[in-house]
This record gives sequence, C-alpha cells and structure tokens, in this order.
Amino acid sequence: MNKLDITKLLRPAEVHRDVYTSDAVFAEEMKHLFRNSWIYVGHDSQIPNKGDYYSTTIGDQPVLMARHTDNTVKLMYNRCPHKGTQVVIDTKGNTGKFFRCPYHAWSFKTDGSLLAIPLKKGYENTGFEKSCSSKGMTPVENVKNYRGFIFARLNDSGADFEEFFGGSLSSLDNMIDRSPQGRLEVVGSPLRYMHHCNWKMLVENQTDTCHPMVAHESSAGTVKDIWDKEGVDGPKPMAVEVILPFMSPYEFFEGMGIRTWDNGHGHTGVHHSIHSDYSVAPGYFEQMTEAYGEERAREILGENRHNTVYFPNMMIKGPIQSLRLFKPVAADKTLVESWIFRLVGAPDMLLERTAMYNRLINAPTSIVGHDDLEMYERAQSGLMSDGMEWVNIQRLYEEDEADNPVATYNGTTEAQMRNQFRAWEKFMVMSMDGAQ
Amino acid sequence: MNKLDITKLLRPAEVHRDVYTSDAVFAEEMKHLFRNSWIYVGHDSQIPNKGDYYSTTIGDQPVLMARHTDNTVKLMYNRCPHKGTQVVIDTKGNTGKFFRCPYHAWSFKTDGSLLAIPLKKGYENTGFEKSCSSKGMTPVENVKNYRGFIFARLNDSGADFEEFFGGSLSSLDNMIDRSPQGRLEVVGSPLRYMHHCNWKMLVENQTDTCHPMVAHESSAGTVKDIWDKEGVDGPKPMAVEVILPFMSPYEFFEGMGIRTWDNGHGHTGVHHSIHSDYSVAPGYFEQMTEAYGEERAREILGENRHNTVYFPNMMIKGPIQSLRLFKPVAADKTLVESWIFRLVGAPDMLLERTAMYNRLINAPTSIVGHDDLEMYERAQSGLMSDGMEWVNIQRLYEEDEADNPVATYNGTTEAQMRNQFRAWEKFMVMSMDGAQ
Amino acid sequence: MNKLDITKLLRPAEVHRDVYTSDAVFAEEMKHLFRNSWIYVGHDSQIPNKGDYYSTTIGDQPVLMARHTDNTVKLMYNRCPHKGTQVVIDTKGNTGKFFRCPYHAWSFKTDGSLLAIPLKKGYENTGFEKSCSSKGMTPVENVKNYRGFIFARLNDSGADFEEFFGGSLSSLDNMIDRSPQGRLEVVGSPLRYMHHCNWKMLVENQTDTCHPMVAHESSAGTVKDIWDKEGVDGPKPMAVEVILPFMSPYEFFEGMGIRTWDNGHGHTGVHHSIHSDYSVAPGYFEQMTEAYGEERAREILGENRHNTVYFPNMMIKGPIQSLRLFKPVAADKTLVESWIFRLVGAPDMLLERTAMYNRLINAPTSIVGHDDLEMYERAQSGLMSDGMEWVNIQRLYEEDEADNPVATYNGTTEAQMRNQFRAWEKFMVMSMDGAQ
Amino acid sequence: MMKPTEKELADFIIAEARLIDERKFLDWLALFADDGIYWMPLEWDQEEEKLTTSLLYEDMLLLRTRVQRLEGERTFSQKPKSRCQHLLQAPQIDAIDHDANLYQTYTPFHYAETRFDEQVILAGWARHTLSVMEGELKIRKKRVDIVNCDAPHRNIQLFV
Amino acid sequence: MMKPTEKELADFIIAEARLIDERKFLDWLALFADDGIYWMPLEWDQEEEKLTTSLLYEDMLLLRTRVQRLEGERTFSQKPKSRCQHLLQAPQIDAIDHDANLYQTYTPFHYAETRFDEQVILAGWARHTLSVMEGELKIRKKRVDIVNCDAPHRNIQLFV
Amino acid sequence: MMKPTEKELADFIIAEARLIDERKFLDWLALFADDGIYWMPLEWDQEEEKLTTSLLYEDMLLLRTRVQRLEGERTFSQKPKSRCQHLLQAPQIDAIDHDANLYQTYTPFHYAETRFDEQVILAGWARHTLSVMEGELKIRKKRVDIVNCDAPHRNIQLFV
Ligand code: FES
Ligand code: FES
Ligand code: FES
Ligand SMILES: [Fe+3]
Ligand SMILES: [Fe+3]
Ligand SMILES: [Fe+3]
Repeated sequence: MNKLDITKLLRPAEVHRDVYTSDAVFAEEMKHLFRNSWIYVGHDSQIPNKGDYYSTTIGDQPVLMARHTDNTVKLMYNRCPHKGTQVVIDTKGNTGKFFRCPYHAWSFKTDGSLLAIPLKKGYENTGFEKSCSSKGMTPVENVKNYRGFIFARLNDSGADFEEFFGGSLSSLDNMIDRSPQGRLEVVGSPLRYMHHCNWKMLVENQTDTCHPMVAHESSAGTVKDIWDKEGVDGPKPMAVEVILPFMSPYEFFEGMGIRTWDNGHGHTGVHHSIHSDYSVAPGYFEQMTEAYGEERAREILGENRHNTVYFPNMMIKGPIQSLRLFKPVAADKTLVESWIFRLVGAPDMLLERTAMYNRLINAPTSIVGHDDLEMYERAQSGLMSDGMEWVNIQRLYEEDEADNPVATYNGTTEAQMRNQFRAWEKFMVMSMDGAQ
Repeated sequence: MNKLDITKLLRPAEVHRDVYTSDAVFAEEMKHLFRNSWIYVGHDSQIPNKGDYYSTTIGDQPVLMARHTDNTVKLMYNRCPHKGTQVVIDTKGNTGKFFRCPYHAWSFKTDGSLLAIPLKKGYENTGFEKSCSSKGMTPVENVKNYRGFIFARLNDSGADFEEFFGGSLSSLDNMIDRSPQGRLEVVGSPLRYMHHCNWKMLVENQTDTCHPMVAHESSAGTVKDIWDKEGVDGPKPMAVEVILPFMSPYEFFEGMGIRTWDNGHGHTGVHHSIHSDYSVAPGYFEQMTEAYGEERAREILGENRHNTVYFPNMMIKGPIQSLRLFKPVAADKTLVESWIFRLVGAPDMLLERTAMYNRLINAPTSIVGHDDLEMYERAQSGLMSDGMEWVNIQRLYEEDEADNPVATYNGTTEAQMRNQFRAWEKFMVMSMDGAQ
Repeated sequence: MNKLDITKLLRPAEVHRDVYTSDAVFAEEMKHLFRNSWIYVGHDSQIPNKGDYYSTTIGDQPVLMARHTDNTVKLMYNRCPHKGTQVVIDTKGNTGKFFRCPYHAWSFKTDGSLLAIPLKKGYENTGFEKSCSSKGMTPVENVKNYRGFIFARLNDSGADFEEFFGGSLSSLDNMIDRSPQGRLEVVGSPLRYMHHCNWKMLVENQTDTCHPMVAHESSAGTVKDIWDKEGVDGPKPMAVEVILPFMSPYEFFEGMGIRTWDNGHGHTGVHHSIHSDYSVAPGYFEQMTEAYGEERAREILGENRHNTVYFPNMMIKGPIQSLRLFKPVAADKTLVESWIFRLVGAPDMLLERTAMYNRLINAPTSIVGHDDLEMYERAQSGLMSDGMEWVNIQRLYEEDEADNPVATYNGTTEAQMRNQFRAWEKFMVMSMDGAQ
Repeated sequence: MMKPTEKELADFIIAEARLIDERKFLDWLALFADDGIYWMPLEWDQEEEKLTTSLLYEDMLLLRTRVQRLEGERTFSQKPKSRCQHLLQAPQIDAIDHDANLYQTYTPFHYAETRFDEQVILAGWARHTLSVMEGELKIRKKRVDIVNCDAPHRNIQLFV
Repeated sequence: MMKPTEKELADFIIAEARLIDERKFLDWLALFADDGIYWMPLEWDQEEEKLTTSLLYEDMLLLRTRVQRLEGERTFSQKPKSRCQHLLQAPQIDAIDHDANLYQTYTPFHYAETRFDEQVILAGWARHTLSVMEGELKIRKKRVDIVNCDAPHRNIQLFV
Repeated sequence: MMKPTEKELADFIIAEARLIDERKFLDWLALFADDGIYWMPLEWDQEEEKLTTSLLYEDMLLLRTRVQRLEGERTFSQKPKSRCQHLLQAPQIDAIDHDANLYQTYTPFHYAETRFDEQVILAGWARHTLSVMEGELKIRKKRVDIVNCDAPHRNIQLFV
C-alpha cells in the first residue's frame, strides 16, 4: 500500500473499517507504524543483574532485552546470525556472561556482538568476515531507559524520544514519583488476555468515557446493587471502592476532562478520576512528605489521572501503578498484557490494591474484562457488514482540533481517538513511498 | 476477477475445479452471487410477536430480522452505526420496543432507524447529521415475505422476487398447502452440520440421483438387509419406511423425473419420489378435504416432489416439510442447517415423521449424513489434484438445453446441475465490470 | 514468481530467509521443484499382491500406488474423473481387480484406466468421449522401481532417473545389499512427526555435523553421563551403543567426511560414521559370505555411510536400514515419516536395532527428536526477524565448489547444504518463464 | 441379581463404556433391553423426544443397523475406521427403585473420537435408566447430553 | 455430622461440581463459609495470595456479584449464556484434622466451557480446605490451579 | 504388603500419576521394578514389542536418562519447562494372581501437556502389570495406548 491508500482510510471524524479488519493494513502497521514509533519493551527491574534477560516482541519482531556487563540495558533482535535460531525463548532468565546459541554454539556478548564460533578456522578464506552474520546478533540502536521504563524505535530515522512523547511523560513521572524513593518494581507475571479483535479497539477504549455506565452495568452495576442492599455502614471493602466508580454518571465523566498531546498521546481524568477517592494507606503520606516535602507530596498525590494512552499501544494508570500493553497479533487478534508495579518504599496496602485492581478489571476471569471483550469482538464481526463502511468518532468534534494537538476537553469527547488516528496516519506514511 | 475470469471457469457440461477450491472465486461469490440473488433468511413463525428478532447471515453478511411495531418483518444489517458493534448476537429473542447497542446505548427502532443517543448534545455542530451513522442501522430494502418464508436480496438492482423464482414457487406452495390451514411453523432448532467442502457440492447433491444406491449402500442398504432378515409381516416401522427408498434401483430414479426452471432452480421427483409411499396419518385426509375440498386435497397430496433446489443455496422437501440451508463459510467450509416445520392443523404423526427424517438423514450423528459428508470431503481434497482440472456434469447433456430452461428430464440427468451453473454465471457477472 | 525472483533468493553461501518462510515460494516449490524432481513414493513390499494399493502424496498432489494385474507397480492421481472424489483414502488395502469410486460407482482398472460407468448409455451423444474424464484416473507416467524403491516425476520433461540420481544410488545399493538376498521389506507403520518449520531445515540438518555435540548434549550427553557413572564392564546395551556416538568430538565428524553428488544429493560418513562400531549380529556375516563371497561381503559391510540425502526430501541410513521422508505441508509445516526395513534373510537382532534406533531418534516421544525440533522451530520463528535477512551456510566454502559437484570434503563442511540449494534453484526454474 | 447394589450399577456403566472403546459392539447391544432407547437431544434441557429434532433417538433396530454398518464392506466413511475413548467420572446413583425395577445413574464424561489425524473431544453427561431383566441389568434408556449440543459438529460416527 | 468420613468429603466435592454444571449457583454459594475464598493463582506454584496478581481471588461479596451478574438482564457477555462441564477424578483426601476441624482434598479435573460454537477445555487440580460448620461441610478455601495458568486465555466466565 | 487389595492396586495407579504431575520424577522412577518397562505402541492393537517401531519402549536406564535430562542445564527443549496433568478414570483391576505375584490394571485417562501457550490433550488407556517386591508394589510393565497413536504428533516430552 502507498501513502494515498492509507490517507483514504481516514476522515476527520470517521475511520474506514478496513483499518480494523484488513490483513494488508495490519501488515503495513507492522512494517511502518510499529517501527517508526517508540514502543514500550519492558522495565529494567525485570533484569536487575548482569546477564539477566527478557525476551518479547515489538510488533511482529522478536527482541531480546539484556543487562549488559556495563550494567546498561541492551536490546537486540532475537535471531542467531548463523541459521536464524532464536537464541533464547524463555521469557526471562540469566545467561551469565554471554548468550550461546543452542544449535551450533555460536556465542555472543550480552550486547549481541559475536564472541566465538566453534571450529572458527572453518570460516577462514571463505569471505565470512564480509557477511552480515559475522557481526553477531543485530542490535536495536534506538533504546531509551526512561526512569526504568525501556522504550525502543526499530527504524533508524524518526522522531527522537523526547520529541515523540513530549508532555505525556508527565503521567509516567507521576506514577514513578508516587514511590517515596522514585522507583518502581515489576511485581509478578503479567495477566495475558487474548482478544479476537483489532488492537486499536482496545486502545480507543482507554479514553472511551461513554461506555462504562452502559457496558459495565452488569459488573459494576451489580456490585453497586449488592452493596446498596448488603452494605453495612463504615468503610467500603477495597473491592467495592475499586469497582463502584465505574458506575459514575455521565456528569462525572464529562467533568473529569480529557487532555491530548501531540503524536497521539492523551489521558482521561484531568481534574479527577475514578481513582481519586481511594482510602489512604496509613503512613504513606508521611513517607512521601519525608521524601519530597509536604507541598510536593500533595502535588504528586493530588494528580489522579485515569488512563494515559502512550501511542500506539500502551496505557498506564498512575494512581494504581499498572501498565497495559496491547500487542498486535493479527488484524483480528490482540494479546493484552497487564503489568503491575510496587512503589518502592511505600506500604503494602497500595500493592494489595494494585494487585486486586488488576485481577478485578484486567483478568480473563474478570467480569469487567468480560464486559469489554464482548464489545470488541462484537465490533470486529460487525465491521464485516458492508451496510456501513465507516466507524464514527465524531462526538464533540471541532473543526480546528488538529491545529491544537495539546488541549483539554470535556471528558466525554472522542477527541483523543481522533488524535490517535492523526498520529496513526503520520507514523504509517512517514516511511512509505508516495506511490507504489 | 472480471467477467472473463468467471466465464472461463465454465464449459457447457464441465466445471473448472477452481469454482470449488479457489478463495478468490469464493470472495467473488460473496460479493456478487449472494447479493444479486434472493436468499432465504428465515420463517416468520420464528418471530411471531412484536420485538421478536432472529439474527443470521446472508453470505458473509450479518443480518437481523425483526418483527416491527407495525407487525411487518424488517431486515437490517446487524451493525451499530457508531463503532460497528453487533447489536444482538443471540440468535433469537425479544428486544421489546427498540434495540439498544450494549456498548454506548445508542438505540434503534425495530426497523433499524435511529431512536436515541445518550448525551446527544455532544453531536451538535459536528456535522454528525451528514454522516452515514446518523441514520441508524442500515436496512435491507429488498425483502419478501412469501407465505411466511422470508427472502432478501442485498443489492438494489437485479431480478425481482417473482421473476427470480418463477415456477419454482409451486414447490413451496405445495409444502404450505399441506397444512389444512395453509400455515407452517418452525419446530425447534435446526441441525447444524459442518462440512469441510464447498457449498455447491452439497447443492448439486440434492438432485444427484445416481449416488443413493452407491454412497448410501452402507446405511440404507444395511437397513434393508436387516429388515429383510428380521422384518415381521405387517406395516414397516416409520424409520424403515423412511430409509428403504434410498436403495431404490436406477429405474426408480430414472422414472421419477427432474424438472428445471429458469435462474437455476429445479427439482427431482416430478412423477413420484421416495416420499410417495409413506403411510397415511389417520384423520389427515379428512382435515384436508374439509379445508380444500376432496379434489384439491388429492391434488395437493398427490404432488410428492423429492428435493426442490432454490438457487443458490436452499433445498426443501414438500412432502416431509423440511428445509436445508447450505451456508457458505469458506471455499472449503459449509455449514448446513436443517429445519423442520409443523403443518398447522395436521396430525402430530406427520411432525413425528418429519423430526425422525431430519435426525436420520441430516444430523452430524446420522449414518446417511456420514455417507454423504465422506463423499464431499473426499472430493474437496481430490480436486487439489492437478491430474485433471475439470469436474464432469455431462450425463444426458443436450446441446440446446440452455434454450429451454423450463423442462422435464429423465431423472438421472445432470441437467439441473448444469442449470445451476448457468445461473451461477449469470448472477456472478451481472454486477461485475467487463474488465478489471 | 519468475526465474529472477528465485535466483535473487540465493547467494553462493547464503540463503534468503524467504526461502523458508514465504508462502509464495512454497507454492512455487509445489508447482515446480516437486514436479521436476524424482520423489520417493513408497516401497513395493508395501503392495506385494495384485490389487494392493498405497495412497500418499507427492508435494501437494494426492497419488495412488497400486500393484497392477500384470504385477507391475502403477501410479495415478487419486482423483475420480467424474466429480473429483478421492477413490480411496485408506493409506493401504487391497481393492481386488479394480477401483470403484464410492460416490457413483465409476470403476477403474488398477492402472487407473476407465473400466465401467453405471447407466453408461446416459453419456451417449453427449460428447463425453472427448472429455478428459472419459480416460479414467490420470496416470503418472514417469515411475521407476529401483530395486523395490518406487520413485516418480510428475512433469513429463526433466532429467531421467539415472541422470537425476547418478552416483548417489550407491547408498541405496549398499542398504539393499546388506540383505543376503538383496531384498528389503518395510516393517510396520512409519513414525509420523509434525514439525512447525520449513521442510528444508530438516533436510539441511541431515548433513549438519556441527550440531550433535551441542544440540544433543541433553540427550546423548546424559546417556553418556549415566553410562559413565553406572556402566558396568562388558558390552554396552544396544541403546547406549546407538546413542553414545552422537557425543563424538568435532574431530570425529571432521574425519568422517562428506561427499556431494550432482543434483543436490550427498552423504556424511565417507570414511566412518556413528554406525561403524555396532556390535556384530551372530551368524550375519556367515549369511552374507554365503550369499556374496567373503570379499564382497566385507566390502558391503565395510561401507558405513551415515546419512545420505536424496534431493529434495528423503534421507536413508544404509547401515541401520531406515528411511526418512520430509513431506512439505506448508512453508512452516513439515511432516516427517520415518520408515524401517527388514533385511530379508538376516538375523532379527539387526531389525531389533533398527526399530530401537527409530524410536530413540525419530519418534515424537524421542528425546533426540525433541532436541532437534526445538532448533527447527526456534529458527522458523527467528527468521521472522528483519534484523538479518540471510541464513549463513559458509563453513568451509570454496569458490570453485560449483564446478565440481562430485567431491569429498572435510566432514564439517556445509558444502552439501550449498549443493542442495544449487539443485533447488535448478529444479525450481527449469519449468519457469524467464519473466512474468 | 434381583436388587442391584450401587456398586453393581456403577460397574455396569463403566463396563458399558469399555465395550464401546474396545469395539465390542455386539456385546454392547446386548446390554440394551428390547425396548431400549439411545437418545442424544439437540437442545439444552430438551424435554420433547419425538415431536422435535434430536441428534439421535434410536431403538434397537436402528442401533443394530449402526453396528452392522460399522463393519460393512461398503461403509466408506469407515475406511479407515474411527476409534473412540470414554473417560467417565464415577457414576452417581440418582435413583434406586426396587419396586418399580428402575434405576437412574448420572455420569459426567469426556469422549474422544478420532479418524485419520483428526480428534474431537466431547464433554457431557450420560443419564442411564436401567432395569433388571432375567437377572441382568439392561438399559431401558440412555440419554446423552453434550455441553455443546447445539454447536455445528462434523461427523460423530461411534457411540458417545 | 461432626466428623466427616472420607466418603462424605469426596461426595461433597463431587456434589459441588455438579451444582455448577447444573447452574444452581445459589446452592453452590451456600457451600461456602462466610469467610470462604475462591482462588485461581496466575503463576505455577504461586504462594502469595494478595500482594501479586491472581486470576481470581474472591470473597463471598464478589462471588455473590458474579452469580447475580450471570442472570442479569444487561449482562451482554451472557447473551447467549455460557455452559460448563466438570469431569473429576475421584477426590483424594490429603488431610483430615478433626481437632482443627480442617479437611484438605485434592481433585484433578478437566473443565469444559462453551459459548456459541467455541469450546475450551482447561485441565487442572482443585484443592479444597473444608470445615464442618453447624453440622455441615463448608468451603473455607477452594484453590484451583490450571496446568496452563500463564497461557493467554480468552474469557473464562463460569466457575472452574 | 504381601497380597495387595483392589484398593491398594488402584491407589498405587492414582499415586503414580500424581507423582508425574508434581514433577517428582525420581520418586516416580522408584515405582518401577529394576526390569520395569514403559511402553507406548505406535500401532492400534500392537502386539510386537521389539521387532517393530514403537513410540516408546524403555528400560530403567533410558527412563533415568529422561528424568535426568528434564532437569539438565543444556536441555533446550525444556527452557521453558513443560507441564502435564493426568486425569484418570477409576482404575479397573483386570487380573489378580497372588501365586504368580502378578496384578493387571486398566485405566482410561486423558493427559494434558503444555509448554508456552500450546496445550495438547491425549486420550488413552494405561495397562499396568504390577508385582509385590520387598513388600512394595512395583511396575513391571506400563503399557500406554493412545487413541490416536498413529496421528502425526508434535513433541510429547513428559510421561503419559
Ligand atoms: S543457528 Fe545458531 S549457532 Fe547455528
Ligand atoms: S458502538 Fe454501538 S453505541 Fe457505540
Ligand atoms: S465422483 Fe466418482 S463416480 Fe462420481
Ligand atoms: Fe471498559
Ligand atoms: Fe446422499
Ligand atoms: Fe540432530
């Protein structure tokens, strides 16, 4: 496909269904969008020691993240330069001083560079040194460790990290600052939840504030109903505290506000959010005051953003220290990974709430998850209908929107979805030929 | 593909194997054939009350059939105009006065037209009213309720209902007239039987009179063998009565005759059929006489057509009140639905035989079904062979056949298959460009 | 694809990953490579009696091998000329004097030629005799029975049998000569082992002498470890004798040597092999001497070739009387069949070892098999990485290699892999247009 | 045996499944009473037996037909033959009525059927109605409900 | 019953699964103690209950919510409804402590859940901790480990 | 124990499967007699043990090799490790011969093996030949037939 094919798929407030259903479009996303963008890879607390590694994917590319001998985090394509074998396939482990391919024992330093080949003399006078294989595993050059969060851009050219994310990093900062030590640690394994729908439906949903009171009436509404009936006086149980806000009225979501940034990033909960009224963890504020001083502590904890979308495929919740990665598998298949973090130096009660939130909202066994997956998959099959070819994202659309990428809106706007698709077009076509 | 690509796949008495195996041809069938033809959707007894709905597919298109407030049957694409969600996915139910999308609660009248949108003000001054989404769910305009049987044509242009079916409606009439009240009712759920073969193989088989005594020797032949050995005198059990005729000799099938109509319709059993000699249900003839007068009653019951094929993908058996729908899923995948009907006002014994026939012949657990599926799937894989590229349907071929679409033949002819493929070409290319 | 597309995928000592991963390349392999080459079909001991048949595939083509009334082995496409039904699908059986299609009972002689059609008169004056269907099942003309081993070439033109295999037949001869009667018999069913990788990875592995001590350290190495610890004095158990040699040092494999022949054939173990030191079966040498005379007997038994690759997709082990067929299913799917043979007239002990070798090395339940499959499948997914597009087969590469197809090398060379890919190109393009 | 024990009832159910797995179909038929019925409903919680469609509702004549067909020379859908395997939870005894000579059992099961390289696994519950006849337990009715009774199945050729 | 026998413990486990299969969810809830917990770990050999992610870790309030939701008018993911089936190996009694009033059982199972035309089969082990309360066995904790706990599952909507 | 009861025989079979599921492979090996054999035929109704191909036909030396390999540092096909689960029907006692000290059991099973995100379920029957040795039951031969023995399997890495 060429630039024109892509641009034809978008209108200011409508998206052609092929964007969600076409295998060809998906292939272009892997080839362009996911290489021109900065993609979240993992957290450096997953590989604390030299030789630790973590293997994952960026789009459809298998990559390997390792803690190098110089203690920096290195990223390389997980592919042996000899015959293509994935050097490790365990998601995590420690490889010691070097990686060793299990097929013929070629070995590589933890930055991927070639260390040794058995019977090396077999390559003398063969021109081997001129082959691409002689360099070792191909490194990914553009890697950024932002306060522990590892991002990478596969293509050499493109926006640099700060330019790409701009003001949106403030949400990551707030999540990290909530640790008195300014440090997060990944806890446990991520929830892995397979969806038979396009990855973008999930990303759009993160700032879709008009669906909770409808789609989640069955889950949050039932909790509310049961709590109203059975609820004793005094403090709500943690689970109730977490789920009830999903049933807030439209006014609540209108009032929370939505902010957009350049390059498709944005967040809900500018003024308040469903996380604002969680009960306080004893001792936490004191720890924060000690670390930051009272004013700054209030500032940090006063910021209760709901969902922050990092274009193209990640979402974080600062106040609950969770991160969701929407991994594209196929045009109609998406793997959602839901990670949680410990606020180093903060009370366990916060981690307990984070873990509870994760299983109550993000698990394949979660009733809230059931509500959402049902919508996505109904949409994926509904879009096969030729009765209408366009998806509508027109709510609170303003003509000059595109001119002010950084802006704040009424919380029920679909502006952030439109913001995402403007970025989608930008990073799809930037490495495309004009015609093909 | 263009017209020429399609026409090259057919010869007067031979069919190129790509017609059965090519994904590209299948895609064109969905895009042209299944939209230019009148396709059976369902029966209005499935949705007797206002607000009742039934969801199904036409080709690869999800549609929703509903009983509207004015008591008429409405058909619409099952796709929310907002973000594409299928509004209902339950096959059947009652939605009350309106449909409500589960994602953001847009609501629609039971004819699909937009009823309401929450926070509607969010669309003011956005140009929303000019978008396709503002109209609601897209209706299917060309719908015909023929004595309870609902048919639809997705494309605006094409043959109208009477022109499309012509004389073939006489078989539907006979099935319906067999009710003293001239009314049928769907009974129970359909059998659903998945076949890994092309849908046309099943349709051709409906008028393939040279296979029963061969392919069904294992089932019908065994019943015959056991009955000959064990059979006591006196009346045959219903099951024996139903299965034995499958083993009739070639002469029987030659004599039964085959009739073809224009546009690919046709039927076996012009003069008699395997259904002719069923024992009489006590009281039934009296009921019929009372309803129609003796002469007309004899006329109705004297007509014992075997299989009537309604091009492209439906077959009915008037004397046994059953209907089979051959739903295309992929070039090599077909879902067969087998439905049965109650003759309103007739003795239960007839329904008992109908139900028995359905499970004995059409179930995935039926030995007769096993015989047939084995042939289809062996053919689907056999056609992968490049040793021969053409399927032969030459039996009793006559050069001038095409000039007399409405005709009656020796019962072992393959003329009806040829008739189907002439219609296949017609309805494939009528909406195609000459070249592409 | 055209010639140029194919040739661009190969370099003298590198292979583009698309050769293993592209569906388009796979389709061309089925269309050209597997029809221009002589492919192993089966062994005539599988169909000893008239009317015996064996059904299998050549590339993606279903074929049927039968013992004809004249006692010769006939091969035909397994496809009924009427509507394409596979005439038999049982892998083996006896059909008596003729094949009979189960759908409409057309019957065929055991060479495929049409025998009879029920109601044949139905085809009079229809032009049927001019149709391709009137000839019966399409025979495969180019069939060779080489001392019991049946090979076929689907395309009419191309290299003839002797030219195609040249000197490589010496390995088959040696395997057969090991029977005092010069006759082999298939024993039992083949192991069937599904691999999610490209078929060529398995073929290359057959002469990959640098992987055993690495990839099989877990299996052979553990046997060695346990045997060193537990091993009593005296003779090794048969299993130990079979597995230990896999752990031989590089020098052993360097010394064994590799020989290549024209058209992609070649073998390891020119001078000695992992099969050289098996203990002797009592009485066997006497049987051989009686049959061949002592000198010739020593000559036969002195030849202990390791793996002989018959391009494109078969491997035999003469000293252990086993044959492996690497059947392509898709670009990333390969079915491996591992067959064993009885040396007619030789002691059972040899068959016992052959059977043991098969289950210890080639079974889906075999630890040695687990080692290898892990490598292939890691490579198949690793090749999806765009960090490097070429597979390296440069070990001991010599510039003028291509000029001397028949040659002997140091046993650790990758020359036979290069030899295979030169043949791959040759038999891919020989039936292609120059451009397209 | 005039009054079967719970163990005898359970052993009978277990033995029945084993006969099918071992393809001893004639012995299996012999476990049915002359008026025995083998029923697989099409719908969840189906009540109606005869006036609506079922997957299977067969008397001894039809069951004998099936068994004879499975070994038939011209039974093409059994070339090659299917194989099956039953895995039973311990049968529960739902009713014992010595006076009425009626015994009800409830047996959750998984059923694997394979042919060529395809294997399907069905999950469900078997409900047996048994009576003692001439001193032996006989099947008056075997009702088999599979959890996905309304799914689009392909061939199910042996006995669940 | 003050001191349950091995058979009573096993029968309880078997009855529990049947209640789920028969969608008698309220009766099923009644088998739990007020402080009962239903736990499905996310990781193999997981020890930690609260300070790491689990697939499920629910008290009675949340379980009641699930049950009420399953029948809800606006529970779209249950239109149509899911169905499930349990197949249990005979429960093993791992611990009997009458003094502590604690009983441990271990039950390998396969679980089939189906909706529309999809069926998933989960394999795992259920570990029950039971106590006698007011003369009846109650579930203090039900721990369910599935063999592929860390696989990317789609919806699991009923009770394993 | 000189003369095992039917219950002891059944419990032994159930305990054996549990040891495999819990990856207590050394304890599992200890259940075999020194001349113990673990056999998985390749063909349906296979009689021949040594002069034709089997999926598995292993003595203690080879079984010890497998067990040691599973924990090996360089066992790449077990990085990550496979997991498995057995679900057994109640073992049936086919033969008790105290004089010959031979006991035969028959156990239908489903076996789930998983690695990464793949899960395979095998259905079959285990036939154990047991003897009492030094007061303990030992496995002389374990024969495992799977219903699709001739299907094209991928890796089966643990013990069915
Ligand atoms: S493939 Fe990695 S060393 Fe050969
Ligand atoms: S998708 Fe239907 S209301 Fe939004
Ligand atoms: S298909 Fe073979 S005889 Fe008709
Ligand atoms: Fe949601
Ligand atoms: Fe038929
Ligand atoms: Fe190997």
